[in-house]
Amino acid sequence: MSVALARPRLRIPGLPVPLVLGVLLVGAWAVLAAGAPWIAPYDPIAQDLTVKLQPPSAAHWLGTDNFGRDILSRVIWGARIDLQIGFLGVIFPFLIGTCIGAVSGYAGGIVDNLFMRLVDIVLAFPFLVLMIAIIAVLGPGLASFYIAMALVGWVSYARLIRAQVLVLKHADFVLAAKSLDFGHGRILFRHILPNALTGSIVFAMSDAVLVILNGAAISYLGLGVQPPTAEWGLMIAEGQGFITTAWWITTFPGLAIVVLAFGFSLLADGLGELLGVRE
Amino acid sequence: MHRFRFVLWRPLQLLPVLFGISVITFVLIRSIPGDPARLLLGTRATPTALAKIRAQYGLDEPLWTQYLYFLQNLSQGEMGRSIVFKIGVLDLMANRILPTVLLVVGSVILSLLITVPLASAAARNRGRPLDHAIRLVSTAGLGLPAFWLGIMLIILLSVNLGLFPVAGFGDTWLDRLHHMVLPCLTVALALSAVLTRNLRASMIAEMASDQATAARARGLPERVIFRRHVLPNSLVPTINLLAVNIGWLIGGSVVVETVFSLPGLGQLLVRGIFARDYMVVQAIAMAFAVATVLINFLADVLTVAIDPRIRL
Amino acid sequence: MSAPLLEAQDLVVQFRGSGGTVRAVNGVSLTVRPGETLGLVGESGCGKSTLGRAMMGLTPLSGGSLRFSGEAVESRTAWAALRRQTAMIFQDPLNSLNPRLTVGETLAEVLRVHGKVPRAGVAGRVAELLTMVGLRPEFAARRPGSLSGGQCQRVGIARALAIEPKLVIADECVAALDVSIQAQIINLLIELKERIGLALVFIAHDLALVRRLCDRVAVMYLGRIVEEGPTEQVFGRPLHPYADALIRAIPEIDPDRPLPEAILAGEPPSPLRLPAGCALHPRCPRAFADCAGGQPPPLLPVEGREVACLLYRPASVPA
Amino acid sequence: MSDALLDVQGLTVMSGRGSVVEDVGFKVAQGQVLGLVGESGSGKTVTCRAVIGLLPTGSLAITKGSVRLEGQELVGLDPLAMGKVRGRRIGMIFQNPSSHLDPVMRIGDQIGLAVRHHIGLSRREARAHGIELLRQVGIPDPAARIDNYPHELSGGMRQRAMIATALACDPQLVIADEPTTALDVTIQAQILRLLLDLRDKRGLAILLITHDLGVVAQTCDRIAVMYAGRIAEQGDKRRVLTSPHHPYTAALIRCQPASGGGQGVLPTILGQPPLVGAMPPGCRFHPRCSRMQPRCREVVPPLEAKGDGSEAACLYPIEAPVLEFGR
Repeated sequence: MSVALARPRLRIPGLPVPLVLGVLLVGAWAVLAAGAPWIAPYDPIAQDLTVKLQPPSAAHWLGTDNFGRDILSRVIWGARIDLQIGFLGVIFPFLIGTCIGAVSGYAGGIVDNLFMRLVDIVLAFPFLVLMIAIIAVLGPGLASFYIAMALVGWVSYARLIRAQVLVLKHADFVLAAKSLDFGHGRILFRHILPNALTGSIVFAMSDAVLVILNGAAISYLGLGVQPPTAEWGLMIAEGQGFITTAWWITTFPGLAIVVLAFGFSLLADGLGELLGVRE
Repeated sequence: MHRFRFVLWRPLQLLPVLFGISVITFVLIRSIPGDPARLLLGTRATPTALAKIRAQYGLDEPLWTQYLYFLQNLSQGEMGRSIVFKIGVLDLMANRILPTVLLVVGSVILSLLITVPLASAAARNRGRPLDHAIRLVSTAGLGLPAFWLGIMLIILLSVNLGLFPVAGFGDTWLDRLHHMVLPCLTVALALSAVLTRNLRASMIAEMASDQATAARARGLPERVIFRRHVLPNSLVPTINLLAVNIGWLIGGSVVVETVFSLPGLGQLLVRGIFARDYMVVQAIAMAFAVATVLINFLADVLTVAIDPRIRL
Repeated sequence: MSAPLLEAQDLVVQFRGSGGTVRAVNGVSLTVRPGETLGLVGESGCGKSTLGRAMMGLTPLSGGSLRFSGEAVESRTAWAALRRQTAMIFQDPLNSLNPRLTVGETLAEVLRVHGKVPRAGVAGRVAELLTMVGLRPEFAARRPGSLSGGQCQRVGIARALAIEPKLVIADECVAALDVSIQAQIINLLIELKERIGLALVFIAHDLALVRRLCDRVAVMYLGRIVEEGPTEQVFGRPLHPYADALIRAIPEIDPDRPLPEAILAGEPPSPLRLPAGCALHPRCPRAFADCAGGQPPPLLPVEGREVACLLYRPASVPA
Repeated sequence: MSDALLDVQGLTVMSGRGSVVEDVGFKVAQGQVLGLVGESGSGKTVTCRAVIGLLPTGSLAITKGSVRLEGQELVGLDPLAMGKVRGRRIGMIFQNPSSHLDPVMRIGDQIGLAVRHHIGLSRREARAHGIELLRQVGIPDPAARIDNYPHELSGGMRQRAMIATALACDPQLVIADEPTTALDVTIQAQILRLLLDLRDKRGLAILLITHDLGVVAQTCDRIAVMYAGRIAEQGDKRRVLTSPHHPYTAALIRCQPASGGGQGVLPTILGQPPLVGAMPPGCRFHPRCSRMQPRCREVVPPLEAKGDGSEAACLYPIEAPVLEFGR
């Protein structure tokens, strides 16, 4: 039985369920983040020691922390930072990785060899360790995080795109383009890249999950977002001293991460299904 | 067994990678703001004393000469001294390596114990409620922050139920294992999410593969087909994924050790960065990188052992 | 006889693999004249497709030389000149089209890059090309994913025709199609050949098709041409034992013709470890001692064609 | 043909979009080779999967008809009982030996698993049996080859190994789905010769699925031609190939170029085969048929016996057809 080649085909009427759910979840967070000043019931930073360490109640739905700050408001404001981490932490590695991977795979030879050794070296370092080391050099903060992300994160995209380009380079339609004496630029950008990108766009969605987790972990370790800014990872770190008395301080920001990350995972699954990409 | 000949030459191929690791580590550490001489001597040091120390450690020489010194010391097993602990870095690491090794090995074993049955159950019940449940949980699990999961487990199992110690390592072996359960479980749960999704997908692909159809045409029962044909074939990509995730796993240990106050290398690394204990950071980063390279090499050996087609 | 359009001299294409170096094309010389159809046949792995690609510069040559319209093809510009007058048709009709571009975009791109028609005339020319290959002009708006295999192959042919080629290299261009569709495509090629006076290199493993379509045929085995000559002569009385076996193995829709008995023993050897002497000798029913040693036998003229076999050494050739 | 080993009647297989196979019936007797011929999408592969009970669950299902092996009904048989038929009484050979053999299991183990399961041989006996089978399918040095992995064999040897796995439990019927399509012509002849030899030695019945009329002409006793999920014509090989009654059969034979020569334009069939879910009403071939009459659009032609023993499903069959061979 001959099996037809899987081809990207947009089925508009029946969108995959995970995609719809993912869009809804991520969209909901985006709305919360954008409308934080109007939606959040309290100021996320202002301290009010008279209401510190209060369990969830009608006044403070998710309770308060040791400075009396409203957890709900901090979670909503935190969405701004964590969505930004998910977006900026993915876009730079994506762009850098795509360029390097495409050139490396298409050019082949020495260029390819050099880039791939570089990829091997970067991959040899445990991701978080290298991130931490780079942030140590640049000094703690979100900007350092994004730079470190760009310096380390591109390798996955480069590998993915390169692998795709290597396959497509020998696809009949690319050989056809070559046999028609098309230039390298035209072949790479019009014929190879558009077909190579689908896989890494889907990967970018699932990568957003990892980036958000990493951003939170870096902040948790005290190397990312600095107090008193509301950020979920930082909130968890701040609440860790109170786990025996005030579980809500750590629990809710963590749940927020899980829900946002789940949204991106669903988005990746749904998009993959839609575009016929299998990871 | 000439398929395994790569075991001999592959390490040679890894030399450039190891070289690159040393360069990056060296450059990164030297770029960290702060004068090492001043760190050694303290803020009240005289300029002459500083100059003397700089000359002694070769800090006044060009960077590439310094790198050569660094390599020379490295080849003699000399990694410098910890500023904070005032002992040799290697001795310090030797004291701290056990929790980290236990954590990584323990979580890999635990995650396989979770992954294989879950993925098999999902794949064999594809499209049924059980499969949907496992898919949902594993997809949600992708977004579990390990540090938060650790804290939640502490609240649930240690604080509320008192089953496990909250933090620390312990002195006897039994006590240590008891202390390791929650950290390992934390990492294993996060890792299982990725592995289960991957293994389920490759099992489903293998169950629909031509060779499984052929096995069915030979009248073999589904359970035999699953055990003998589907499982071995679908394990190969999962082992590769596990190897790719080793770097993530070791990185994750940094966070998890901090959560559980485990006196391991990861915790030492984080403290080293905050205390600007550069020699320690340098040594641990290199050790982690070398370990990642070695584990990936082992995974290659394992893949070749399972799949006779693969040649390296 | 007209001047040759394409001349290949001692072409060699090598691939370096993990197990060693494979000479996929091992010293092949051939000539294509204007308007002529040359069939290139052989079993999988014989190097016929590699040869086709090498003649377009899609696979780097490791040796030998190529002349196109009398000019040596060495420089970048000479390759460009060859490619602007030579088109290729591929085996997998769906894969040979960029899935992201519509049929119209695919054809228009060729027309624009080659500057074949003024910008305003592109749409008209696209419609004309589609009509030429038997597709309605509305197909310009469709993407390859929504076309059948036969339709994709027609688009592939239209793309080849867009450059107004002198030579078309068709690599197994009907192998992936069903019989009834295959016949449609072959007929289209026959028609175009007559109408435009194209020269065609037709690479195929289906010998019956080659006999139908080609003026001359070259039979390849393990990177070398073993017999080459006018189609009717080669098919009517193949001289090389391999060509003979290949032709006799064609399954014929003749219920009275029984399955041929063992034609060639065993299977082709690994191209990594070619036997010394004639590469066919371990399988050849007519092999004798001399076949197993020395250089592979050269192509020599025999009975109006060229054969590479020691059975037809000049001394033993009957007058 | 009441003594048929395999008797398929009125077999209909539905997918979500429509019928893939409709009202298909044929018989195969012991020692006989039936060629099931058709182009891609004609339903020949689905038919043989339905016979051996290997339709992909969920997407395709038998909705009507019967499949009898020695009188035993196979349609609706529970999985356990069907498992005793598959591999034991019906063996199957697939098109692509590379993907249909387990790449990470030795050849001997793949044969061994089946015989140990079905016949209950010990590991040692199964190995000896495997070596003997490999010898019978013409693999040189079988005692060494049995420990090889599939990728260590050449394409032809791999297909021989696949035939050995199909024959492992000495089945009465072998279904061969395009067994030579992935092979070169000189190897194809070897494999077809092997199948015929096995038929003679073991009295096997063979259901040979192929798109290649040349293969059918050289190997089969009877032919069934399928078009768009239905049988267009069936009968004795010689009759069907030399005097086809159905216009599709005739056209199919004509558009295949003969190696015997002939220059110029080939006869073709206009258009393309219909897709599942978009089948034309009446005779499914009528939009492409040169002999189409208005009634063909409305009436589904039944498969009817012609005088010469062939059966054809055509309202206006070719009555005195003669095709020339040996051109």
